[in-house]
Amino acid sequence: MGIYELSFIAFGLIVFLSGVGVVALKNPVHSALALLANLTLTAVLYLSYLSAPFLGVVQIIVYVGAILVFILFVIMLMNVRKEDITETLLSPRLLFGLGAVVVFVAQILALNIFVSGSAQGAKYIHAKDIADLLFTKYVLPFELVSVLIFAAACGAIALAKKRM
Amino acid sequence: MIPVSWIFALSVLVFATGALGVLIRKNAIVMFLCIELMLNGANIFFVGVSKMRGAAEGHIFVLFMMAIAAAEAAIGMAIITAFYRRKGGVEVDRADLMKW
Amino acid sequence: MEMGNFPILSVLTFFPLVGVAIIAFINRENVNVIRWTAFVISVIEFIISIPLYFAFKLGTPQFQFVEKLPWIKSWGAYYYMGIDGITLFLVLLTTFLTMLSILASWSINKRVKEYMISFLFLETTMIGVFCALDLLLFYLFWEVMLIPMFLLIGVWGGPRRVYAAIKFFLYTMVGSVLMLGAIIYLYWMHYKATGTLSFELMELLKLKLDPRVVPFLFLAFALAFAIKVPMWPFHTWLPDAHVEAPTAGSVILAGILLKMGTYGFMRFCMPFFPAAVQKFAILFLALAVIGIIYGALVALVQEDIKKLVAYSSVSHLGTCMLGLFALNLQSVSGGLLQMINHGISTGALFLLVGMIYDRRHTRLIKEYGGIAKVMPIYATFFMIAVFSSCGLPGLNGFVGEFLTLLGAFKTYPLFAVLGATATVLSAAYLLWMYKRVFFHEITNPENMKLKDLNLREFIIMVLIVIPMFWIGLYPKPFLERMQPSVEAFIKLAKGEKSVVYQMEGRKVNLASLISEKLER
Amino acid sequence: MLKLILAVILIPLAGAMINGLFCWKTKRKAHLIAVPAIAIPAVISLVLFWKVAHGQRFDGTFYWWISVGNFRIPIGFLLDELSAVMIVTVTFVATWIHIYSIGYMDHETDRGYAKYFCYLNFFVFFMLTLVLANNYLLMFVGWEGVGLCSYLLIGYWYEKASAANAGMKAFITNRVGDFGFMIALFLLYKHLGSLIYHDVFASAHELTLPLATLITLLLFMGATGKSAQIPLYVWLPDAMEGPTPVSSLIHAATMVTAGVYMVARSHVLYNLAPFSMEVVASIGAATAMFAASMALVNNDLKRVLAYSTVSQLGYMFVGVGVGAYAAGVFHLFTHAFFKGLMFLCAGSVMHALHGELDMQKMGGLYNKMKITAITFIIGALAISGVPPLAGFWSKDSILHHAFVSGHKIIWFVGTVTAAMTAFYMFRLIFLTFFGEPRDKHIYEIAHENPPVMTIPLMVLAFFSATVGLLALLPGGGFEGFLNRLFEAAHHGAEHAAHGGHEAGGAAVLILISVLVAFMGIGLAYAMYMKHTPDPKKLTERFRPIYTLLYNRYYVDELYFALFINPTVGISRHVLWKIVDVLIIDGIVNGVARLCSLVGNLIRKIHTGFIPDYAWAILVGIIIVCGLKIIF
Amino acid sequence: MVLASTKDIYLILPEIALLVTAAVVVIVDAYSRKRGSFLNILSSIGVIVAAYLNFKLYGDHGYAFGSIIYRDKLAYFANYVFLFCAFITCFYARDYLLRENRDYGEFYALVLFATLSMMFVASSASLLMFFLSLEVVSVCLYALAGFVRDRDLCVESALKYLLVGAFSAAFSVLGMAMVYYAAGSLDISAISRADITPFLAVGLVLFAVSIFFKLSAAPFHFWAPDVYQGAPAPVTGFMMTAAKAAIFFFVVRFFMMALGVKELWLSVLIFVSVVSMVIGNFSAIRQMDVKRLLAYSSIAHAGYAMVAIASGTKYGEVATVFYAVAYCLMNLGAFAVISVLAGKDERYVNLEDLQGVAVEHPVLAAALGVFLFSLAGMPGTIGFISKFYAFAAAFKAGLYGLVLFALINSAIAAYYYLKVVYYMFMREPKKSINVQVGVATGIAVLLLVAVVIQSGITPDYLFNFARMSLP
Repeated sequence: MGIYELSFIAFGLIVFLSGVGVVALKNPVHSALALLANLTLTAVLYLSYLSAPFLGVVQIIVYVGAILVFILFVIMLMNVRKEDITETLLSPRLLFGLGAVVVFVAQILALNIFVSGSAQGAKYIHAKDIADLLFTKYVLPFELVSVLIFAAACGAIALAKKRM
Repeated sequence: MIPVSWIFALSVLVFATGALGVLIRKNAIVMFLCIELMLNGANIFFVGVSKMRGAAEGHIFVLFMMAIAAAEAAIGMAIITAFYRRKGGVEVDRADLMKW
Repeated sequence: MEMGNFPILSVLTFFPLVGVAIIAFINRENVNVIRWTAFVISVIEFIISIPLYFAFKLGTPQFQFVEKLPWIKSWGAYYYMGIDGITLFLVLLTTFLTMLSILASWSINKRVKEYMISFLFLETTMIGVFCALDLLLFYLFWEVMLIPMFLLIGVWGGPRRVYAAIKFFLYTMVGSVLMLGAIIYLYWMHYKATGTLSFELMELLKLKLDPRVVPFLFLAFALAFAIKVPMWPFHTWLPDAHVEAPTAGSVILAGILLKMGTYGFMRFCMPFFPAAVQKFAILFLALAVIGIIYGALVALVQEDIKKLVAYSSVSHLGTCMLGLFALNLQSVSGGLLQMINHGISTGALFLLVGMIYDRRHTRLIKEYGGIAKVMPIYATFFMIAVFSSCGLPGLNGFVGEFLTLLGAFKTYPLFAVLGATATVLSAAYLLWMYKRVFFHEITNPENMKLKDLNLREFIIMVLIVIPMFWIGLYPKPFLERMQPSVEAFIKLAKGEKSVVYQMEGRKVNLASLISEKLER
Repeated sequence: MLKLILAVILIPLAGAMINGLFCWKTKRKAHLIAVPAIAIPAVISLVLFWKVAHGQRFDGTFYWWISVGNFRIPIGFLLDELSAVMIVTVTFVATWIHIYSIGYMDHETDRGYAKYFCYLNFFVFFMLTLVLANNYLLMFVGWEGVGLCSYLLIGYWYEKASAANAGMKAFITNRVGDFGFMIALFLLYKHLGSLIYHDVFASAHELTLPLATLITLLLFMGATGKSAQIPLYVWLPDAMEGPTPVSSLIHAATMVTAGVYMVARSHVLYNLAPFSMEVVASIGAATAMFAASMALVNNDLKRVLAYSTVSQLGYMFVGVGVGAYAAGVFHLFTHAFFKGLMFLCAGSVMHALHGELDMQKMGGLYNKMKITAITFIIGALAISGVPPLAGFWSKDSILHHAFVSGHKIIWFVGTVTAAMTAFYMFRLIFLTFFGEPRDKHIYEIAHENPPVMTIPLMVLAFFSATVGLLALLPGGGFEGFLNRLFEAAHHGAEHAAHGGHEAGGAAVLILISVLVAFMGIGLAYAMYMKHTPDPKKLTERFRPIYTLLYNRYYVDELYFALFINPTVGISRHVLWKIVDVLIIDGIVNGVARLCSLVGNLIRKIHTGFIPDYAWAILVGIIIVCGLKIIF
Repeated sequence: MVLASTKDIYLILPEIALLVTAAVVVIVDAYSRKRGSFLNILSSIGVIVAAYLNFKLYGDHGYAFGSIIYRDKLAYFANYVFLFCAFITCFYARDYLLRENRDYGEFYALVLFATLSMMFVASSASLLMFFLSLEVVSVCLYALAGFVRDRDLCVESALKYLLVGAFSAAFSVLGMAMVYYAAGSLDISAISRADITPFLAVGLVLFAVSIFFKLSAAPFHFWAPDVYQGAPAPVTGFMMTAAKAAIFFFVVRFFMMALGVKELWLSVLIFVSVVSMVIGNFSAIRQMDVKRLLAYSSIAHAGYAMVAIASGTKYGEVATVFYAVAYCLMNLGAFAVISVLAGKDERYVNLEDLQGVAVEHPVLAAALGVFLFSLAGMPGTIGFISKFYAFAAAFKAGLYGLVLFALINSAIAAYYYLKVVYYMFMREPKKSINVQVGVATGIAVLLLVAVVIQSGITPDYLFNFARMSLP
């Protein structure tokens, strides 16, 4: 078990903890920040372990920069108070929820035995490889994303614009 | 070398915490954040597989997932603001008109 | 007179729809115009159906006035219409009773337009059910018929009409849903056996089914038709539906809808599964006899005239079923004739009850007493109907009942004897009701000022009494037209498949004859 | 020949139809149609009787009624000695009763008058079809038709509750009898393949003994229903509610004798089943005794006559039961006359006293209603069996045959009943016509009836006196004529010693029966005229027996308790309320309610709270993945 | 890696036409002050143009855009269905929107975008393509569900739809990742060639979550009643029919043709079908709100369709396709009528308010009656033909128990359809429902009634067209 693997485990633990932070923190702003931490850490994970430099950078720019910031704007817009999470700690809903999730995780991880192989290829995947695949095979989904964004914009205006 | 099963385990764990968040939290925005978290969990595994296979397809899928997440965030926030404007709050248990 | 290829059955089936179209354009207010158009349509319909009687070729079990057009080519379903001895009189009964009941529904004054539309639509579907020889077409008419009847009971009925209408609809629906499963099974067995897709009755009759599945199929069909007949345990919808239906509705319900159950047994249920018929004969005979005695006894103690007549229908149709399952020539033709008699006599009784209901708006026996003094003509017609219903010789009830019991005695003496008690019981409950309603002094002041029948009602009653005497005194034309088809039915129900070829009018091919001999 | 028979049958039908359909037109003149409609067939039937007397027979079909496979029923007619006798009696007595009822029904409403005659004609039509039918089914048609007319006529005054009940009771009791009759017909068809007389009688020998006994017993069950024998006689006393001419025609002369006719007609079958012959004879005797005992104490004029009819029918069945069909029919023939006469006399008494029937109130009417009284006495004498009159010949012949054929007990019962008959007939005579009038008002209003009623009385009185002498005609007299039919059937000779007067044995029997008759009359005279053994004291002493007899052995109440109330009770409380409403409807509604309950339960899952939805989806995923992992 | 050629673009002309129309509608709406009535006409014309192009292109053209979509006859047949639904919705929605004074171009744009992406859903040959176009549809429907934003019900239903939808979508993403791991690529051809390991099976099932979700099949149906009840009637009509039809077409292509149902999906399908039938039918029995009742009935109908899919044979495919078409026609019509009857702000939606409608509006009540009887599966309507053939196909494939269960369920279902008819026809109206029927809605309803009854009595035309377009 090399230093490399150990660091991966530690790193993974941190990512997981930040995920738990998103769920556990009472104040939505804190949750958002926890998510920010999680996303950046995954970006670092991509860069360091999963040899996906381009993706890490895009993750930072798009995910964190655009989506999360936008969500933070919205949170700020609606002065959202702390949610009293305490009452849910021992409530049956938590137990049921936790139980279901644990069973789900157990089920999926049970499939781990079928997972073989290791991420050994040191070859980094750069923007060039992504680009020539993106613009040959997946050009239609690429165009469809534009429709997606256009539709989302139209919908957002229809719903949220003040004076119609 | 990092076996794919570890990456799979990590992604499932992150995914599961996101799912747990949706189950537990009552605040709409936080639920939305948890959904983003679930998507992120899935992306990790995508990248892991693509590294294992050495193909760029995984990355493209992640890119598309990000686009989808962005669109969803846009429309999601619009809906939540409309909801906030109508209901004066973002807690999910305000939406109780329709049951049974 | 040779009919050539004039599609008389299709005309008969779809002519009422022309009436529906005409009425749809009449303004809702002028109620009388709607009533008269509906009546004229039904009279024309009856007149069209008369040539069926005269142009009917005697002596052959073959289907006549056959029409066959491709309907759903991809499924092999044909628009295949035809009648034989069994359905001839049922169709005539339908047109005759619809004409009378439309004439008797002058007292309906709420939403007359929808009433007449659903009535004529009901007539279309009823004739369709009787003439369809293609199982899918039969099922289509069988289910669609429920809608107008549901509306008739539900919208124009009595106080608990909705409960009765929904109960009627769901009861029949559950039964026919199982039948649909059985039809699908036969459809695919035929496809596996011959490679061609077809819903035709003749083709499916020729099928060889493996004996393990036959009882279940038989029970699926039998349940759907037993609910409709209604046989003993499935009869509870009948009193509610009859009591709550408007006069004309209950005439049609009793006169024709109940016959579809027995018709179903004769056309589909028994010919398809002869092996199961032998196996379940005792069970169905016992249910029929229970139905007879149970129906009569419960009718004895009813306070409401319509409920009494409803339970009497359960008893009469028990006799028909007894006749069918005794499976010999006399009992089956007796049963078939009893079906027509029951249609006429119970139809008459319901028309009569409707007439006093229009005057006094109550059906409880204790509300009446001594009406014979105030309404003598009405009393005489009621008496004729009562005696026709309880099987007095010289009227139509006797011929059917006697033949059925006689035939049943030949094969199952015990059941026939139990069934014969119905003669005593029917006399008891009908005469007891007649006495409490018509004799004794007039105690209730309202009964004093009851008017006797007006011209319209008089015509209705005269029209319905004529067939009573006709069948009673000279039943030969009826019996000889039924006989060949009844013989064919009995052969089929006993397992001789070769009869099917005669019914189709083709010469019997030797292959099936030989194979049949081997199989038995 | 066929045309004549058709005429005999169809003319009454035509008369009935005219009166029925145009009753508001014919009003008072209804009898102008009704009476000739019976008179003409009476004449024709006499002609037919004459032809049959000369050996002509007829058995032909008018048209085929029902023909399904080998079950072929013709509308066919059979004219032989038996049916000739019957149509003569029926039409003759009916004519005079029609004439009589012109007077009797004069105070009815116009429409009611026409309706009455229409029903009466219908009755004669059905009776003639019954008698002339050449197959059992057509006889059954007549059989039920006659029951219908008796129902209509008993319930003629339907305002009276008792009349309406009596009518219904009569019809349903008949129907119970007809049930047995029907089963017999089924048996006949099943084993012999046809219901036409000559086919049945020709192939009757093929029947095994138990089968023949069963058929004949069931036929007899039909007869008991129709001719009011022991188990099913209850309807006859109540049938007195109807107008008196009706009682005299239907419940004395014709309809009730249909049972005897049927047994006589199927004598071939009965000869094959000696056991059922015994049953018929013993029931006949028992009924005779039983009915006579009830008549002893009854105070209602018509009820006494009703019981006497039941008793006399018992005699006829005794006659037929012991094999002496001819004697039975002869008694039927004579009984029609004198019982018809007595009912008409009772009717005229009732008519005169404006409906009063209770004998206690009458008394001393002799000098007020001379003709009625005399004819009534002639009738009484005839029925008691006083020698020159009709009753003596036929009853004596029956008793003679009973004794000769070895039925000693039956003979003894018959003789005792003869005594009782004489006693209660003359008790009636003395109470109504002699002694001092007990009710002043009744006595004043009593007056003799107009000729239109008295003439039929006189005619019938004459005939009931003389008709007995027919037995003395050459060739064995009346019975000899009938025996041409019965002897031809079974050439058994053990009844050789019938008819006429053999050596000493027969004379002794005649002497005993005459002696018994006079003894009865004397006793009645002593009790009611001389009051030596004063009836009141007698009733005190035998109080329990008296009440038992007076209340008709509580038979009606017994039937109600045994049959009617339990069936009504069971069917209302058990069958309808519990089985139908609770169990079957319960199940049906229960299933419906269960569905809606389950529905309501499942509906509650959708709480409207988003985390619950998410949770449910997660559970769904777990289940589906579990499915995939396992399979 | 072949670059997209002009032939590929030629193949997706109908979609491009719709895109252009949507863009034009948005632009016109932005600039024209007077909210003219021609926006719905404009979008209808666009749909008709797309339909004409679709008609020209009808035929098997094989893979396009680097085998990411598969344009065969089934795809073009599916396009016809979506275009028809979009046409009807755009055509009659205007009356509804005018009444709610929310007549903005966005509605038509969103509907067109949704239709456009549905076409891609139906013809996608890769899981990614399917998922992406499904998300576009979802986004449009989230917005449409909340379109009348000043009504509480609408906003709530939009939020529910969003959150639960996104939640399920996340699971599909995980499923896709697992499939990508197991099969090496997301193309359906590759997946069908890969050997079935439990990992791939679970991945596919997880992916199928969003399919079952969109079909509102049983364990994943919880959003359906609330969203269909809350959303505006035309939107519910469109959502319930077109979206489901798209999924059906993809299911036919993916489950049946590519993977074969027998060993992989049978147990899942049977479970889902049984549970959705039970939940759909039983919870609708006591339902007093018409829209919610129809929502539960759509869950039940998803169950019936599953029966057809579970048969897995060629007959099953035809049955599923035909069931989708029939299902669209019935529900579009039903919701068109409800959108009128419900009055302003959809007040009269409860059965008590709707009772006695047949007195004033016999034609509308009769039309809704026809649609309800068709949903109940009464013969003489397209409902019966589709249900009959679905059950016949399943029967032939040997699923006797499932078919009997479905038959009994459809008998129970008859009750609540009957209940609505009973409330409309057999009760005296409490208060007079003064509802004016727009011309467009009238035409749409009559057209749908005619099609439902015509293809109920002579189903040959529609049925053969459906059968011909399947390989």
